[in-house]
Parts: sequence; C-alpha cells; structure tokens
Amino acid sequence: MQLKIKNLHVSYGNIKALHGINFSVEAGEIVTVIGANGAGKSTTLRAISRMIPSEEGSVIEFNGENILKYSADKVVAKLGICHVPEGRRIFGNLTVTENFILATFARKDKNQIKKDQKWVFDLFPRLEERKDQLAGTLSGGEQQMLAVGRAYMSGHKIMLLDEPSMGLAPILMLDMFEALKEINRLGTTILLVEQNARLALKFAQRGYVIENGELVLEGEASSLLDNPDVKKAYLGA
Amino acid sequence: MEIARKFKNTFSMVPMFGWLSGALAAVLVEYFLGYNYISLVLGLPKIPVLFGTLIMLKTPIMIPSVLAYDLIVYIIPVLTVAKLTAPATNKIAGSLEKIPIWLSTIIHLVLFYGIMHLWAGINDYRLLVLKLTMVSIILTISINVINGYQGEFSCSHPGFMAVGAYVASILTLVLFVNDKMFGQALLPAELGPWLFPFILIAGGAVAALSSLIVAIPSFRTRGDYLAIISLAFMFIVKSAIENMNFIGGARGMSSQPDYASLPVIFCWTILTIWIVHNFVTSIMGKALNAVRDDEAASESMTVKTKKTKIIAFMFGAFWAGVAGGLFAHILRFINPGTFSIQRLAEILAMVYFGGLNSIIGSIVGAVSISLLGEALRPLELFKWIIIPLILIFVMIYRPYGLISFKEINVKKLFRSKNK
Amino acid sequence: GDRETVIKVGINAPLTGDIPKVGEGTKYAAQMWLEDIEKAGGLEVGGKKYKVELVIEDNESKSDSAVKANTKMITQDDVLVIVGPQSSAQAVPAGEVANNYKTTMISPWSTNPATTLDRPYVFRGCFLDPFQGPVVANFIIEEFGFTKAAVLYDVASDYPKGLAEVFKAAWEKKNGAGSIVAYESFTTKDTDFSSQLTKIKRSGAQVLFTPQYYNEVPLIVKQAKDLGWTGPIVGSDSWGSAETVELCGEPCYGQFFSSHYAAAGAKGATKEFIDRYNKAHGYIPDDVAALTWDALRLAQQAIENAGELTGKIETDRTAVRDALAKVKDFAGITGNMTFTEEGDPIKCAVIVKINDKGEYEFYKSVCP
Amino acid sequence: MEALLNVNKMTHYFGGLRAVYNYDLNIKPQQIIGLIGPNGAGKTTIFNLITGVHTPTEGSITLQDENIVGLATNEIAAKGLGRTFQNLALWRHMSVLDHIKMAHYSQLTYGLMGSFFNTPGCRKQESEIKENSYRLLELFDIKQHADQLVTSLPYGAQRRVEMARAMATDPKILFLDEPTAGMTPDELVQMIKIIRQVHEDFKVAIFLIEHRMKFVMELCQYIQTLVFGEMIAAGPPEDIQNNPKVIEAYLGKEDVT
Amino acid sequence: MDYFLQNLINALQWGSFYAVISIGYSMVYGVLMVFNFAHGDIFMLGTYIGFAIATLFIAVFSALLPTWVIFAAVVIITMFLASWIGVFVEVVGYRPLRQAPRASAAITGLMIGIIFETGILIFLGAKRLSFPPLMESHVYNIGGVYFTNIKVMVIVISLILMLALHGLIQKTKWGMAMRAMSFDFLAVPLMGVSINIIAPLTFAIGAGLASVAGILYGQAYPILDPYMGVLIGWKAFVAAILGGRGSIKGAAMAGYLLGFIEIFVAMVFPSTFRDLIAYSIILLILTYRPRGFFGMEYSTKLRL
Ligand SMILES: Nc1ncnc2c1ncn2[C@@H]1O[C@H](COP(=O)(O)OP(=O)(O)OP(=O)(O)O)[C@@H](O)[C@H]1O
Ligand SMILES: Nc1ncnc2c1ncn2[C@@H]1O[C@H](COP(=O)(O)OP(=O)(O)OP(=O)(O)O)[C@@H](O)[C@H]1O
Ligand SMILES: [Mg+2]
Ligand SMILES: [Mg+2]
Repeated sequence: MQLKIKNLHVSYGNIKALHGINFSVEAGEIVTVIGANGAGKSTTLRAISRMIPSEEGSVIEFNGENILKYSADKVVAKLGICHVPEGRRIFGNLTVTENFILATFARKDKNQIKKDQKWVFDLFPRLEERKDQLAGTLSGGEQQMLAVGRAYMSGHKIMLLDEPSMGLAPILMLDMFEALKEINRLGTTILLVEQNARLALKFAQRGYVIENGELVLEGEASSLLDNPDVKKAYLGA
Repeated sequence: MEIARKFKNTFSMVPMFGWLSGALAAVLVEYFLGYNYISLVLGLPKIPVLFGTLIMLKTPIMIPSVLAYDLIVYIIPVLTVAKLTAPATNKIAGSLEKIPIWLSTIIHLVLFYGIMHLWAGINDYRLLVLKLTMVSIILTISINVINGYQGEFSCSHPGFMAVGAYVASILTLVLFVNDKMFGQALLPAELGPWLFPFILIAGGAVAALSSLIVAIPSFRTRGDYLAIISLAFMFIVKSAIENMNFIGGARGMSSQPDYASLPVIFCWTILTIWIVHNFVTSIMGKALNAVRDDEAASESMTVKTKKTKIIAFMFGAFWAGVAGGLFAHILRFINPGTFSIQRLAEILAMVYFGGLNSIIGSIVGAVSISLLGEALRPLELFKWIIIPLILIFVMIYRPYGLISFKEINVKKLFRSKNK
Repeated sequence: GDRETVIKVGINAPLTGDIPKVGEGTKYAAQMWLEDIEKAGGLEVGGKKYKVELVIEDNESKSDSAVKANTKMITQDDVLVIVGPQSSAQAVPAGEVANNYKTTMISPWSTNPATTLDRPYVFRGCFLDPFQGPVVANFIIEEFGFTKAAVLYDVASDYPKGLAEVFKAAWEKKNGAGSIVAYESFTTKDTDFSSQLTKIKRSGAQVLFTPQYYNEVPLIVKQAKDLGWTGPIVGSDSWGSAETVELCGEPCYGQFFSSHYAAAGAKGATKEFIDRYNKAHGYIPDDVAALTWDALRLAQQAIENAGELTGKIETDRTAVRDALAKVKDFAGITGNMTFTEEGDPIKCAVIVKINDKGEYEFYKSVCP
Repeated sequence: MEALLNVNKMTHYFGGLRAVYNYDLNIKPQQIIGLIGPNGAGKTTIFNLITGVHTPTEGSITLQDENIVGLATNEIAAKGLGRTFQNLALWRHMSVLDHIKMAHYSQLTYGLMGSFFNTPGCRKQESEIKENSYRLLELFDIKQHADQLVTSLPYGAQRRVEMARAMATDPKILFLDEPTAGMTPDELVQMIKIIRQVHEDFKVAIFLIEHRMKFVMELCQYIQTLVFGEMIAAGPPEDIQNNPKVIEAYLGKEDVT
Repeated sequence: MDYFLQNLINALQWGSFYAVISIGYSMVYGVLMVFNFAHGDIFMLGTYIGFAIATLFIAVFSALLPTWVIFAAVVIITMFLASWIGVFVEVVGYRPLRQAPRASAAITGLMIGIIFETGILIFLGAKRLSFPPLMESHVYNIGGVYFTNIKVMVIVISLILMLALHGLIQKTKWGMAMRAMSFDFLAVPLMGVSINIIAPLTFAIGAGLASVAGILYGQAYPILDPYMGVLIGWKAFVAAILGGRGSIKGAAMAGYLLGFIEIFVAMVFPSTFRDLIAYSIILLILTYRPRGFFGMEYSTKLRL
C-alpha cells in the first residue's frame, strides 16, 4: 500500500469540508476520485500534499511513513509526492525553463534532473519550443502541460492531479490523458480528481466517489461506470 | 465566562434609550456630586478627566480611588438606572418605533448630545479632546470611503485636510477678523458663525477639486502606483503651502475665530455619518465596492467606473476638507507641518484599526486611537510602544480591523427589547 | 474645598518627535529647579510655604499636541504657570490657549514675535528674531568686512525660515540689494545639501549664514568643506547645543554663532548651573536648558512676588502674571532681563566662537 | 429578421500577436449562437472586443445599426450586451443580492444628491430595484443565498449568480463564456434548462463559448469554429460536428464528453 | 560645465543611497507584495548596529589591521546582524498576516517601525550619535569639480551591490523562488520550497542591504538619530514602486532618478520649490507610465 488515508477530517474555518475519509492507493495504480462541485475532492488532495492542515486524528501514510509530520515543501522534497493543483498555479512571471528549475529546487541528483527534463520536453514538445517564454503568456492548454511537467520534475513517486482537463479543448484533453498514461507507464502512481467522470473512469483502474465530504462508493473503474447511481449523478443519463 | 453570560442576559433587554438614560444619570451624578463630594471623599485632587486613566498612570497609588470613582460615578448609575428603567424605556422605545425613524433618531441624538454636553462641560480639556475626537471621526470615515469602500491605498488625506483647513481659515480671516495677514474684515463679525457652515463647505469643495489630481490618474493606475501618486500629492500640497508666504508659509496661520464649538462639530459629525451612510448603502455608493472588488466586471455590469472613482475621491476629500476646516478652528493655528507623514500614519492607524468598509468601524477606530493617545500621555515614550503593539495585535487577529463590512442599522439600534 | 493648595508648574516639552534632545534638556533643567525648591521646603509666598509640583507634558513636537497639553495642564491640573513650549511652531498656538485661560506662560526658546504678540499672559525668556538677525549681520560685517553673503535654511521650519528672512533684510540694508548672492533652502530632515552648497559656492559668497539646528549644522559644515568651501560659516542660537560641536568635530572649529549664553569660560551662577547639570547628566547643558532654568526662576520670582495665594486659581494666575510683568533686571544665567510691554525680555546677545578645543567661547556681547 | 448585432471583418492584435483575424458575426433576435475553438484561439478576446474591453485594431461592430466601436465598456453594456466571465468575476465582499442590485446601475435616475440625502425618489427606486432583484434570484434559484457573500457559495451557485447579474442589466444579447466549466454532467443538464428558460422568458439572444460539445450541440442553432483567430467553419451543429477541419483542429477523433 | 559635473557627482552619491535602500525595499515588496513600511526604520537600526560595530572595531583593531580590513569586517558583521532584524520583522509582523489584506500588513510594518524608533529613543536617550569615519576622508579637486574618496566609494559599492543582487534574483534558483513567491506564494511549497525560509530570507537580504546603505550613509552623513529612517524610508517606497512592481533594476533606476531630480531641480530652480517640482515630476511620470518603469503586466490579473 503506497498511500493510505484513514479518518481524514479537514475544515476551512468553521466549514467542515471532509468528514473522515478512508482510502488507499497501490504503487503504480491510477486511481480517480469523482464527485460533485464542492464535494471535497480538491480538499483531499490538498490535505495529502499538506497545503492545508488536517484535523487531529487523521492519518495519512506514504509507504508506511506518516505524512502529517512534514510540511508542504518537505512532502515534495522528501517523499516525492507531487501535486498539480486546481487552476494550474504556474508562475506566470517566470519563463518555462525557470518554472522547471524551481521545481527541482530541493533535488540534488543533477544527472537525473537532466534526464527528467529531457523526458518532459519529449513528452510535451510544445513546451520546448516555448522554453524561454514567460509562462503567463502561454495558452491555457500549454499552461496545463507546464503544470504537469513541472510537477513531474519536482519528484514523481506519486502524482496528485486536480482537474487537469478543466477548460481544455477536446483535442487537447486527449493529448493530456495520453501524456498522463505515459507518465504512469514509467512508474508514477496517479491519483486523479476529475469533474469529467466518464473520462476519468475510462482512464483509471479504480475509483472513489465523494459526496459532501464523505466517501460513498468505491470500486473498479469499470464497475463504477456501470453503476446506475453513478450514471445518474455523474455521467449524465 | 459564566458571569459574563449572566451579565449579558440581565442587560440584554435594555434598549438604547435605556442606556442613554443611564448615561444621563451618571453624568448628572458627576455634575452635581463629582467635585464637591465624591472626588473629595476619595482623596482625588479633581474630577478625573478621562475616567482617571491619566491619574492612574501618573500616580499608581491613586488607582483604588480612581476605580472607586469610576464605579460610583459611572458604572453603578449607568447599570442600575438602565436596568431599573428598562420596563419604562422599553415602552418609550416601543412608542418611538411607531413614529418616523428620522424623528426617533433625532430624539436619541438630542439626548445623546445633552449627555455629552454635560460631560464635556465639566472640564475644558475633556471638551477639547472630544472636539478633536469628533474631527478624527469625520476624517476616518472620509478616508474609509477611499481606502475601505473604494479599496485604494490613498496617502493623500493630510493633503486634503490641509487644503480644507487653509481655505476655511483664509475665508474666516478675510471675512470676519481684523488681523495682520489680511487686514480689515470684510463682513461684520456677527455673521461669522452663521456663515461658518458655508465656509467649511467651501473648504471641502476646494479639497474635493484638488483631489482630481489623484483621481484622474486613478483611471489608469491602481493600488501601489496610486499610493505613490497620492503620497506625492501630499508632499506637493505641503511644499506648495510652504511656498505661499501670503498665507504664512511654514510659519502657519493663527487667530482663526472660535467658531468650532461642540454643537457645531457634533452637527457636522452627525451630518457626515448620515450622508456617508446614505451614500454607501445606496446602489450608487456600492458601486465603489464593485469597482474595488473587480473593476472589469463592474464595467461590464454598466457601472461607470471612472465616474465612480472620481466620486469616491472627491467625496472622501470633501469630508477631509471639512474636517480640516473644523480642525483649524478648534486649534486656531495651522501650519504645513501639521499635515505631514505623522498625521498620515495617525489617520491610517485609525481607519485600519477601526475596520474597513464600515462607518461604525471608523467611529470605533477614531475614538479608540484618539482616546488611547490621550489616556496614555503619562507614559511618555512608552506610549509609542504600547499603541503600536495594540495595533499589531488587532491587525493579526482581525486583519480587516475591529469592525469591518458592517453598516449601521438605526432601526435595530433603537429597537425596544421587550420580548 | 478642603483641598491643600499646591503650586503646580506646567512644563510643555517635546519629549518625543523631531527634537527629543530639546525636550530632554527642558526636563532635566526643570527637575533641577524642583530639587532646589524641595530642598528649601517649598515656595514661600506671602509668608507661607507651599508644596510645588511639576506637571511635565509631552507635546510630541506637534502643534495640536502642544495645544492639548496646555489645555490639559490648565483645566485639569490647575497649573499656576506654564514653562514651554520651546519651538515657535508649538509655542504660537499653545500661547493662544494660555492667554485665553489667563494663565501665565513663558516660552524659554521661541523667538517668533507672534508667540507673545497681543497676548498679555505670554512671555518669553529669550530675544527675538528681529533682534538676532541684525546682530549676526552686523557682526559679520564688522568682523570680516564681507559684502556678499549666502544663506542656507530650512523652509519648512518656522524658526530658521524667519531668521533667514530677518538676516537677509538686515544684510541687504547694509550692503545693498542683491548682496545676498545665494538664498538657498531645503526641507526638514534633509541630509544632503550638496546641490544648494554647490550653488552657494558658485555664487561667490564670502560667508555662509545658516540658522539651523544642531542635527543639520554638522552636515552642512562638512559637506561645504567637501565641496571646497573655505569661507566662514556663521550660525544662530540654534547652534547652541553642546551636540553641535560634538557631532561636527573639527570642521566646526573656528566658526561663530550668536547665542544666549556661552558655556566655556562662564562665571558665577552660570558656571554653577553648568557644572551641576554636567555632573548630573554627563554633558554641558545647551541654551535650551539654560533658558528653561531662567524661565523657571522667573516664574518662581513672579510667584513669590505675587503677594499671597488665595487658592482660587484664576485670581492667583492673574496675580502671578502681573508680578511677572513687573520683574525688573532679573539676573538670569543667560543675561539680565526686563520685560517689554509685549512680554519679551530686553537682553543681550552673545557672539560665541567655537574654539580649537571645541568649546563655546565668549567672543563678544551685543546689547540692544 | 433585422440583425441585432453585426460584426464585420474584425481583426485584433496584441502587440505583435494576431489574436483575431477577419472575424464576422451576425446575431438576430433570440438566436443562440455558439463559438468553439482550441485554447487560445481568441474566443474570449472576441467577447472582449465586442463588449468594449479591447478596441479592435480593424473592423466594425454595430448594435442595431449603431456603431459601438470606441464606446466605453459600461456604455456598451448599458446598450444591451450582458455577459459572464470565463473565470468568474464576482465581487468578493458583496452579498448575492447586492450583485443583482448593482447590475441595475445604468437604470438609476436619482443622481448623486439623491443618494447623499436619501431622497424619496431614491428610496422608491431602490426598493423597486430590490424587488426586481428578488425576482431574478428566484428565477435562478439562489434566493435562499440572497444575503450571503458570494465567496461562501458553491461553485455552481456562483455561476448562476453571474448569470442572474448579467440578466439584471436587461440585455438584448447575453454573452456566456464557458458557463459550464467545472460542472458535473448533472449540473450541466440543469444549466441547459436554466439557459433555455432565460431565453424564453426574457426573449434574449445568446452568444456562448463552450468546450463541452454536448452542451453546445444541444443548445445552439448556429456554431462558429475559431482556430488561431480565424474562423474555419460555421453552420448548424450537425455540419460542424462532422466537419473534418473542425474534427482535426478541435474535436479529435474520440468523443470524450 | 564644472558646475554641471559637480552636481552630477552630487546626484550620483545621493541617488546611490536611494537606489540601495529602495532595492532593499523592492526585495520585500517584490516578493511578498507588501508595503514594508518598516524598511526605513530597519535602515535606521542597521545604521545603529553599524555604528556599534564600527566603534568597537576602531577602538580595538585600528592599530592592528589595515583600514580596508576593518571596513570589510564592519560591513560583513553588520550585514549579518542586521539581517536578523529582517527575519524578526517577517516573523512577527508579516507572517501572521500572509493571507490578510496587504494594507493590514502595511500598518503592522508602520507600527513595528514606530516601535523601533521609540525603542532606540528609550535605550539610547535623545542624544544623537556621530558615525565614526572608517577611512580618512580626502577632498580631491579636478578642474574645479570637488569630490571625496568617500563619495567614490559610496557610488562604487552601491553599483556592485545592485549588480550582485540582480544576479541573485535573476540567475539563482533562490532568486527564482523569490520571484515565484511574488506571483503565487501558495503554490511555492508544491515545488519543494519552503516559504518560511524564502520569506525571511528575502527580508534578511533587504535588511542586510539597508544596513550596508546605513554604513555608507554614516560615512557620508555621519549623524544618527532615531527618526533618520522615516523620510528616507518613504522615499525608498516611492522609488521602489516607481521602478515597477518587483523589479530590482527598476527600483535602482528610480532611486537614481529620485536623487537626480532632487539635486538638479535644486540646481535649476529656486530651492524652495524643490519638493513641489520633484513630486510633480513623479506624479506626471506615473500618470503617463501607470505601471512604473518596469512594472510587469500581470496577464493573469488583467485577463477577463
Ligand atoms: N479556501 C476555502 N475556504 C473556505 N471554504 C472552502 C475553501 N476551499 C474549499 N472550501 C469549501 O470546502 C468544500 C470542499 O471544497 P473542494 O474545493 O474540496 O471541492 P471540490 O470537490 O474540489 O469541488 P470542485 O469540483 O468545485 O473543485 C466546499 O464546500 C468548499 O466551499
Ligand atoms: N491582454 C492580452 N495581452 C496579450 N495577449 C493576450 C491578451 N489577452 C489574450 N491574449 C492572447 O490572445 C490569445 C487568445 O486568447 P483568448 O483568451 O481569447 O483565448 P480563448 O480562445 O478564450 O482560449 P480558452 O479556451 O483557453 O479560454 C492567446 O494567445 C492569449 O495569450
Ligand atoms: Mg476542486
Ligand atoms: Mg477563453
């Protein structure tokens, strides 16, 4: 079990967003979390990458190690958990290359960094063409590629993806998922959050469904695709 | 905790009218018994001026006496009268609810003014502090229009205030006073107090016009850059006045007539609160908020953003100018140095301490900082450690200020608490 | 009432703000005075000894604060007399308050005529700008025989600006219009005067007059030297602080300024005061301290001369004022004083030379 | 039928970047038109050009035969172009009700003095606007949130606030920029319903940008496809769906939505 | 001509101070997007620390070590100590307010500044101090243009500092982290970078720069008082923003510009009008260049 989450509670001020979530992800798997707006999907990812604090009693373990004792930057630097946040959050005032350099801030393995960089540019040739451009001037799809590539560079034992398809043209969406498959094939576990449930379930091996901060369903992706409740609520009958 | 809850329960049914009655009782007690009996018995040299804080800090031995004084003169009368008369005052409040709200507001205000008048009448220092505090209230509300409601970081307020102060001073000196600077008065001095409101308005109007220097660049630039423009404006005004020798230059102007009496200032404060309240609660005024939160969206929602910005600056500057005019006639001396960075820091402290986007917040901010500044006088230097520390804590725990995004609701305020 | 009558003396001083050193000198001088009174068991008025209290208020170097401080001391603390504020910017508005409440106020250091003008209750302890300006101008003309002078002053500050104007008028009266070849200014808290000094140097001026405070003088003198200025630099009473030369060092040696008193080589009561102050606080008192001391002694004499204290503060205050106005030939440590109608003392100015040891040496005395 | 809005040969450059080239548009009353195209094709830019946020480098825009190029955004909006924003542009410190009220700005008649002194005229108009606002809130099913701050609302509700706000400006044409971004299919179905209802109740024309083909196909009578600022295809939904150029540049082979 | 050259040197020296102080300001401002109203007082405190160190070193080592060693040692030790003031200000005044409106952080900065001023006044009394000269001053005269070795040193060291800082910000990954933080500080930890290290580091560099400026300032204008940082702090604020949000290059240029305006306006016009004209020029510049010199257009913020 690579990632194990037990009894995860999170609140924003007085608003309780997660009420005790339990799930786990095996190494090399692609797992998706689906749910309506505001269900708590992004919150789950943020809790894992320590962008927000979890409440007392929550357990998040990575390869048996307690994540909660690390701060957000250590989670990336020490454990190799990378997070593609909602809304991309690329650094618009830095060039594409600088975004990549920054992602490797805590890494010491110079050679591997070079290899990773080359691999990312091979995966997204568009980025290599624009490597000296300010990231803020990239188109939406390019920014999304940068966000994924950058996350990959910061460490890639497991990648947390928050709605990578948001606002992408259909054709780009396909490219993006191809790329993610490739990343997974090379050994990165993927935990994917998506609004586009059909796409996500087609892509993933297993899936979880969150409603109002609670886990309500889990199972093989294909079985969820056939589940009548899921169909009705998330796939559009 | 338990006590606090009990206390709250006991007094939750006292209406505003009841509290005012209590305060009136307290002030009457002080007026008639304060000097000759209570303070004498307690061994105080005089009636303590700001609830005794000054005496306490200067001579700590007096602390028990002062506390006893406050208890006997203020706390006990206010609480007992408020509590005892609650049934009666609730009835009154109930019947006041039936008359038009403006009438009931006026009744409350008259009562409130009466109390203040008595309280301030006991000692001229109190009176002066009260006057300057009210000017601070006007000033803080007016800067809140720009920095809070409209969301700019404007540093030009001392400049607006200076313009208002100088224009009003020049007018009163030219029109009503025989002085060295402008010679014979043009009008009989008896007219002065009657025309004083127009003079203040003129000061405000010129300040409002001068604010265009900041408002017009604000079409193209916002935030930090505008902060610099407004700061430059402040320096420009100061330097311009220093160069105008016919109005005294750096030396300043003095001998303004004594027109800024307590009732005059009180009326202006209430007028400011009333007009600014009306404005910021109307759609026209809420456009300020819209422009602050998202200018582009406002444009697309038909809001005239340029006009709105100009209004915000001119409106804020107008009241700052009025406050400046009042200030000049309280102090009866102004010089450019009065309107400098130090004043800016003070105004900013008041508005951000009190709370953005809220008139009550501004009142609270102005009153607390003004009174704190006076009350901590005996600490001399340490005052300037304590006040900043308080401000830092407020900013950390309430980043928008003590009371922010909250408007006055007169109806609720004066409501009868009979359940 | 049954309250004990205590004589309260208010001190309105800039303890914080721009010129805290002035506030400090004021406070120390006042405390020394109080010590003396206490040693004597109080102040004797009309055969009765009264306890004396000091009420020291900070005016933060701000005019509104000075007004508040005066109002507080008068209406709340019931002070009998007020000493201060020091700078004209605060003394002018604060004097208005004192006069309105018919309370005697003595500003030790304010040289602006407006402070006492038409205010029967306001006095001062020093000479005025219109007197000092010509004194300096005449001194330079007599001493050096120069005909072209430059002035450098702070336009935003009341005192330097006023004095610069008076000096200019006096100089041009003697040497003709245009004999002030450079009349340059800066703003409070500026520290770089290179542009103005470059201009002054180019103007061909033979002497530079700069009526600035002790924090600017060292900078002006040093920068002038750095820019190749070799002529004398002359100042006014605001140079009088011991810090001027301490901060300035050698470049200031040999310069002249007009003042109320000269510390080096002082004799008698003046020396006594200087030594006592120096012992208590570790430095030579500046003119502010000396003038404050004199102002307090003046107040003391007026109170003693008032006849008797009725305990009714309004009456007593007026009695003190009348007594003060009558004071003749008061022997202060900064010179002998007699008040004019306006409440300004007629007293001599001293030209001080900063000698090679950096001491303030008496050079000559100019009397009106 | 007479055209409401006419855009003719519009071209726009951002510095050296050609964002829109030779673009034509013609909207008739009550028409629903869709605009699709890859990311960065210039769709939002077209919205911004028509609504006056940017002024086109070349070309003409007329609204009911009146030239609107060069007018300020608020003037154009007041003439009847209401819009929503791609990334939600709500006023974060204002309540939902205030949002709707604010959008009535161009209809205010009481003037500054009216608002300073709270004149009867001002009070009357403000209460009328308030009533009207509640009506809109009800229609968009957000009345229960009226006094809440928008930031505390769920995302879908925020989108509805935006749309209600746009309707409050009393538009003749409603511009919607990706109205279903980030919505679940379920919510998407709801949104289709709301838009249909708005279309019927208010008799407005609608011009919308979307990436969700299901939505576009179902709602629009006419679709334009933009690639690199140039229109590569336009026509009824069926034609577009099967247009090989559109498939190549935008849709891709597999149906993913 | 020599008149002009003389003023050019004057302006270069004076502008150098504005430039160094405003790049220190711009460090913090550019990264954390807060107005650091405490910066002027950090400069003041840095100068006092420099004073203490310099006095100590001159007393103890002046016979043993050459001047330049003492100078270098004083600069380095002062920088090190002063940078902790920056860390302190960050931790106490700004960290708790990271999510708060920027104006609130500006107010805390202002207040921390007042505490520093008053603190110095309480501990050291009202006495002003004179900064000891770290090297002997020589006046040179070339063709009627006077300058001192101190002036030259001030200008040279300022330029070196600016270039070094520019390199740090543009070329190193630490600099990238700082710039990234100015864009979106919440996303920075996702890169494995701790904002609780970058933010204080930025403040520390800003404070360190301020203290070097303080030492240089102490050489040229050797009078220290608790309020010495107030006006210069506000002017650095003007310069930092005039230069453009977060642009070190811009802040330096604007600093020099401010110095040049002040010197040359006084040269050409009557000096009483100096502030009036100088600030009118700044107002006009910003009216026509509403984003300062190098202010970057934040596409994410401008796009609809
Ligand atoms: N910064 C925040 N402050 C307060 N509440 C928040 C914040 N972020 C999220 N929430 C609330 O927490 C809950 C869960 O939000 P979350 O962003 O995790 O949902 P989500 O499933 O990712 O939804 P979406 O599909 O809209 O991204 C929602 O009710 C949301 O309103
Ligand atoms: N203000 C601006 N300055 C410079 N370039 C801009 C500006 N606004 C947009 N652009 C550029 O114009 C092009 C078109 O952008 P636009 O926002 O119209 O795309 P879009 O079709 O709406 O894409 P998406 O589907 O991703 O929203 C992009 O390359 C963008 O970077
Ligand atoms: Mg989410
Ligand atoms: Mg778009």
